[in-house]
Amino acid sequence: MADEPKEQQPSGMPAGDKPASSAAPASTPPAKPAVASPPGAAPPKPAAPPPPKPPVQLQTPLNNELVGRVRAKFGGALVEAIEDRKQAILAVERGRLAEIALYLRDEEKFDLLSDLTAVDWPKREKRFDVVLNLYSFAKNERLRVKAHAGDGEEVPSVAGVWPTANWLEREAFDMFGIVFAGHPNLARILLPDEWQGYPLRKDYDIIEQDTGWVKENLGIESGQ
Amino acid sequence: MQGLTQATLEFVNQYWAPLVCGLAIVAVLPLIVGYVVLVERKLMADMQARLGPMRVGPHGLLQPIADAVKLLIKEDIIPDDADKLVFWLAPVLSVGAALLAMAGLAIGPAFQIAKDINIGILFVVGVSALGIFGIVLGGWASNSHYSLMGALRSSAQLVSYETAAGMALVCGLLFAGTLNMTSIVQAQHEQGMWFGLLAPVAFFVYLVASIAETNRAPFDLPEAESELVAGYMTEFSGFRWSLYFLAEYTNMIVVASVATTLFLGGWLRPFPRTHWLDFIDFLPPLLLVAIGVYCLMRTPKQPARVQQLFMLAVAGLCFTVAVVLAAPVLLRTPFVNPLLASAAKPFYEGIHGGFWFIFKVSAYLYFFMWLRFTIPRYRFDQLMRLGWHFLIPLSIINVLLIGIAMIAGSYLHLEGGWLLLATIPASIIALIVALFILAMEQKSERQQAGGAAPDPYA
Amino acid sequence: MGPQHPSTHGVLRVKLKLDGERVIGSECMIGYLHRGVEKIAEHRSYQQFAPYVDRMDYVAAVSNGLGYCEAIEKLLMVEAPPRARVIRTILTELQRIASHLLWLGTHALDIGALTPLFYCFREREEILKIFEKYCGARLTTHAFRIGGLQYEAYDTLEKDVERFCKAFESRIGDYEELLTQNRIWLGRTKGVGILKAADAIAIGATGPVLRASGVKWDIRKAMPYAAYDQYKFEIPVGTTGDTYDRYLVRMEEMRQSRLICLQAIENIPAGPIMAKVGKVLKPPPGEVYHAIEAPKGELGYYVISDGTVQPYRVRIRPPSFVNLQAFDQMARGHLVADVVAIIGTLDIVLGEVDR
Amino acid sequence: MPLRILMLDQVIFYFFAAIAVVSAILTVTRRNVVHSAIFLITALLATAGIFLQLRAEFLFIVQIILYVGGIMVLFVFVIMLVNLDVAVRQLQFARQKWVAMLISLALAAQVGLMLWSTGKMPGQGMPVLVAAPVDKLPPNSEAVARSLFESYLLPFEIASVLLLVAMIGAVVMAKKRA
Repeated sequence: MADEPKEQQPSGMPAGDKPASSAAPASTPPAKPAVASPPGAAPPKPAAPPPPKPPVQLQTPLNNELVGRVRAKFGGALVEAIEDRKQAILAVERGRLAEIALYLRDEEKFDLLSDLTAVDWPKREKRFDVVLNLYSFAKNERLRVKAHAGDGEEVPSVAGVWPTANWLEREAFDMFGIVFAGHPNLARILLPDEWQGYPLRKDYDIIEQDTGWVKENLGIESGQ
Repeated sequence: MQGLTQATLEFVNQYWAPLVCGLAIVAVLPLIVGYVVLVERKLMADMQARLGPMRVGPHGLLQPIADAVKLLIKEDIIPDDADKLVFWLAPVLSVGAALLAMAGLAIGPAFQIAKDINIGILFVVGVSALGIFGIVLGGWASNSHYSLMGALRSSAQLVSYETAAGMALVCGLLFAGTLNMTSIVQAQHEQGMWFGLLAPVAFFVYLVASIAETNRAPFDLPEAESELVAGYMTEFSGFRWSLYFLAEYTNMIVVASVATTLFLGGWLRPFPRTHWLDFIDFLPPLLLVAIGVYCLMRTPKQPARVQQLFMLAVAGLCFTVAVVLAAPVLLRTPFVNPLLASAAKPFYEGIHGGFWFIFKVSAYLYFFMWLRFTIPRYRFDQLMRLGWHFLIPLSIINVLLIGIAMIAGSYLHLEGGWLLLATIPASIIALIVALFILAMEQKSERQQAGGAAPDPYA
Repeated sequence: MGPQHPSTHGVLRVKLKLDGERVIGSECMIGYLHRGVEKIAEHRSYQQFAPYVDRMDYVAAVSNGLGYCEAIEKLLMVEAPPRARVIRTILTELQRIASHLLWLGTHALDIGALTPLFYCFREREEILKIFEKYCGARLTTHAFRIGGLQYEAYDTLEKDVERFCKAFESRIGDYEELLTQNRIWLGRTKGVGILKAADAIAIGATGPVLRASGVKWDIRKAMPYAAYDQYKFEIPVGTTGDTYDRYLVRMEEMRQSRLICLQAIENIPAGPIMAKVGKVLKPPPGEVYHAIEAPKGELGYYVISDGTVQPYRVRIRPPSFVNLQAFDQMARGHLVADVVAIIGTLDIVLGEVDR
Repeated sequence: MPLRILMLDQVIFYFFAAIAVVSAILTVTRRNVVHSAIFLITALLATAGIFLQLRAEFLFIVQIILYVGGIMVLFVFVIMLVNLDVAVRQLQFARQKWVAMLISLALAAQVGLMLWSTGKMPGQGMPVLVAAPVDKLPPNSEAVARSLFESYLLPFEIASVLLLVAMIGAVVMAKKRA
């Protein structure tokens, strides 16, 4: 690959976290995921050569009956509901994730957890997003549930609700170091158990390696 | 002086002739086995839409020699804390047993090493049972847990299928009345009917049991089991491994020839006594002539010069054998004076008998190979269950039924072909019983379908 | 069973707890083939990352590529032109047949049938020839581009695909003849590795593994992408969810894919093969999750863009990784010989499991 | 019977007898269990050879099938399955040395008596068996069969019933244990 890994801060991303959020639920957590940046604030970057796209409304607040039911049931726990590119996203409070997950599976029939992963936003105070992609066979619908967790904060494990989360959470722990409370055997799944550091974190440089482990196990100076 | 020559003459035919024949067998057999392996690889390739070994010699005809040389040269690794004595002894034991069993076979009326020993078939079966030691000790000597497990499994399989094979043989011997190989074929000649037709169920049971006994086709579990890798043969390499390989194929030939002698009428022509079918005698020479012509046609296509020569040599060989086969038949035709004809009689039987015997054995081996390429492998416990729950009871019941049929036959003094009247109902009853056992097996399988298969060692 | 085991389709180490012959517990040790694809994604531009995607499930590279390109197109709110979508469907279905053929060959080999492997490879060879003529590569094809296709369909594409589909019908007959009614094959696969529907959904199994347990769900029907909504095809469903049902489901799927290809090559619409997408892609900030029906199951791409040239985060949902989780409950109570059959029937590819 | 043929028979007989005796001794003295099993097999094969040499092929093949093919296979199975390292280490024979000495003395005395008494009988001492000519003897499998099923049918049946009972007993015990 010719290009060298560019480390510079992506220009277009609005720096820092914007407190304002369009929908004003009762208790807005101080930080707002930069991803759901308020539509007005950052003018959508028109891709250079294509015809000037109208600043299309990407993140629109979502208010269908599902969101209504969830808000009625959990109130404060539902931090925010937006729709990005016609896909529903619910941001929920970390503490009550397991409870909401159970509710979504039983009442709302989201019986398949397609994917559970994490995203690292070092700039934000609550650094990690734990993202669950759900699918319901009955309604043939997808839903994405997000929970914000700071570094070192525990996220309740949903392995009880969907057994498939067992390995997915282990991988999130392996890559990001997010501890899932209540997970049957939270251990590294892809990397060797004694590996130091969590590779997918933004501050874990692509060149960097756990040189200690490499030296000791593989007996070579360094991976490069 | 006269006493001395007479003594040596007697001494010769009593001890030396078998020794020389024995040596011939031991020398020729690896070559035969080599070419059987080549035929197998070619067949397998042909069935799998590919060509098989083509590189060594025209159409890979020299491949076996190349294999043999490779095996001889290959480094002979002995696992460090293996038991030297037993490690050396095991392959020798299994090859010895297999070759010893070869001695008892009657290839043609004339050619038999151990001149009609009175206990013919029993000798062959008994001696080939010694092969088990080769396997068990081999597994133990290589001192690795996996090969020991493989050895135990394959010997358990051998022991359990031997009983089934034994009972099937008993059923065949009921018709023959004697154990001596040559007289069995004589009996089939007199009755004009192959015993395989008289007792089809016994033939089927023996067929299945013989496949299991030589660890082949659907029963080649020991070396196929993925975690046992090559079963008891894992640690052996180079020449030692080829000894086991030689033993396996010799066993195959032994088993095939026992089956041909007992069930397919040894060296008899398909319809020995019906004279209007005599033109069958011309079949062998014609077949060989056809092969010779085919080789001739192929020679120009061979790329290398030496391959063309080789093909010519093969064609020449086929033609000479064809002439040799045709000679006695021509001599026996009416317009040759009887004196010459009578001289050719034993000569004719020897050659033709030999041809038919080899033809039937190779047909039997072809069936072995054919099975190996098409059907998948049994799991070990299914294999044992098939052996104990299905084959052994079936063969015992079959012996019972054939016995009754024999008595009924002699009571109604049915002879030869007519005996079929008695044996066919017996075989049908046996088949009904077989289906019944299978149904019961299915039922019991369904009951514990939930639970896992029963542990074979339980 | 160590990582170099002959029948674990790549570097998978399974620690089996045995009681005599019976498996009472198992633990899969994976990660031997971990290349950190997701980390690399964050340091490559969108187009540069496309070839990496083929290296994940190297048996079905074309469908990986399709999933990734469509996810980015969704991110860009751009739609590939109809001609590109139809050609993409044809190539993806061919890749599904090729992937199932490889599965059938190795699965039958593990259980002992030697011949099907060579028949399957003969067919697979023809498909790979078509790929080679189209985009120069046989295995890791990188056949698609974000926004459409790089190469115009070569002129004899329709004829080649038609010839293949015509011949393929009798070929599937050959495999069925060899295996479906074969008593030993039944003995080795019936009732082995049973996964009931509820367990399958709970463990997140998707694709043929889920359908064999009786759940009639296929993303091509539920959320049609590329040009699947234009074609009629059935979704085969099993009943008991054992190895034999998975075998039947995959065989039927091969037939359905063949029908799709036949319908597709009848009318490949004319028109451009590339949407209006610039050289430098800077998708507006936001995120998208797009899943397609890969031969192994639901292959999902969760892409977050922060408006720059490089994706902020690309998360790939590998079907084999999730299906492998079901191995432990399927292997329990079976013999060691069945473990080989169960690994085969899950049809896992380690490149995808480890990423 | 010219001397040379007779002499060859003798040579073969002594050859087999020597193997039998040597391997019998080795069976007892070997430290390694499997080695002693192998030597036991060679001893049995040697005796089978002697049967054959006496033109008793049926006994020869029965010896091979029964003893070597059947019983010895079970011996080797047991040796393989049961892990014997523990058994080898314990030395149990220390105490019975004297009892063994006594019994072997009695045995030697008996053999000596037999040898000595033959000296008294007419004919020159050790009765030398003449190798029977090959064709005169009736094929002995018929002879064995006739005697087994005609003159001694009853004991044969009793023996088979006994075997049956033993087999069923073994199966029942195995079933209970599994």
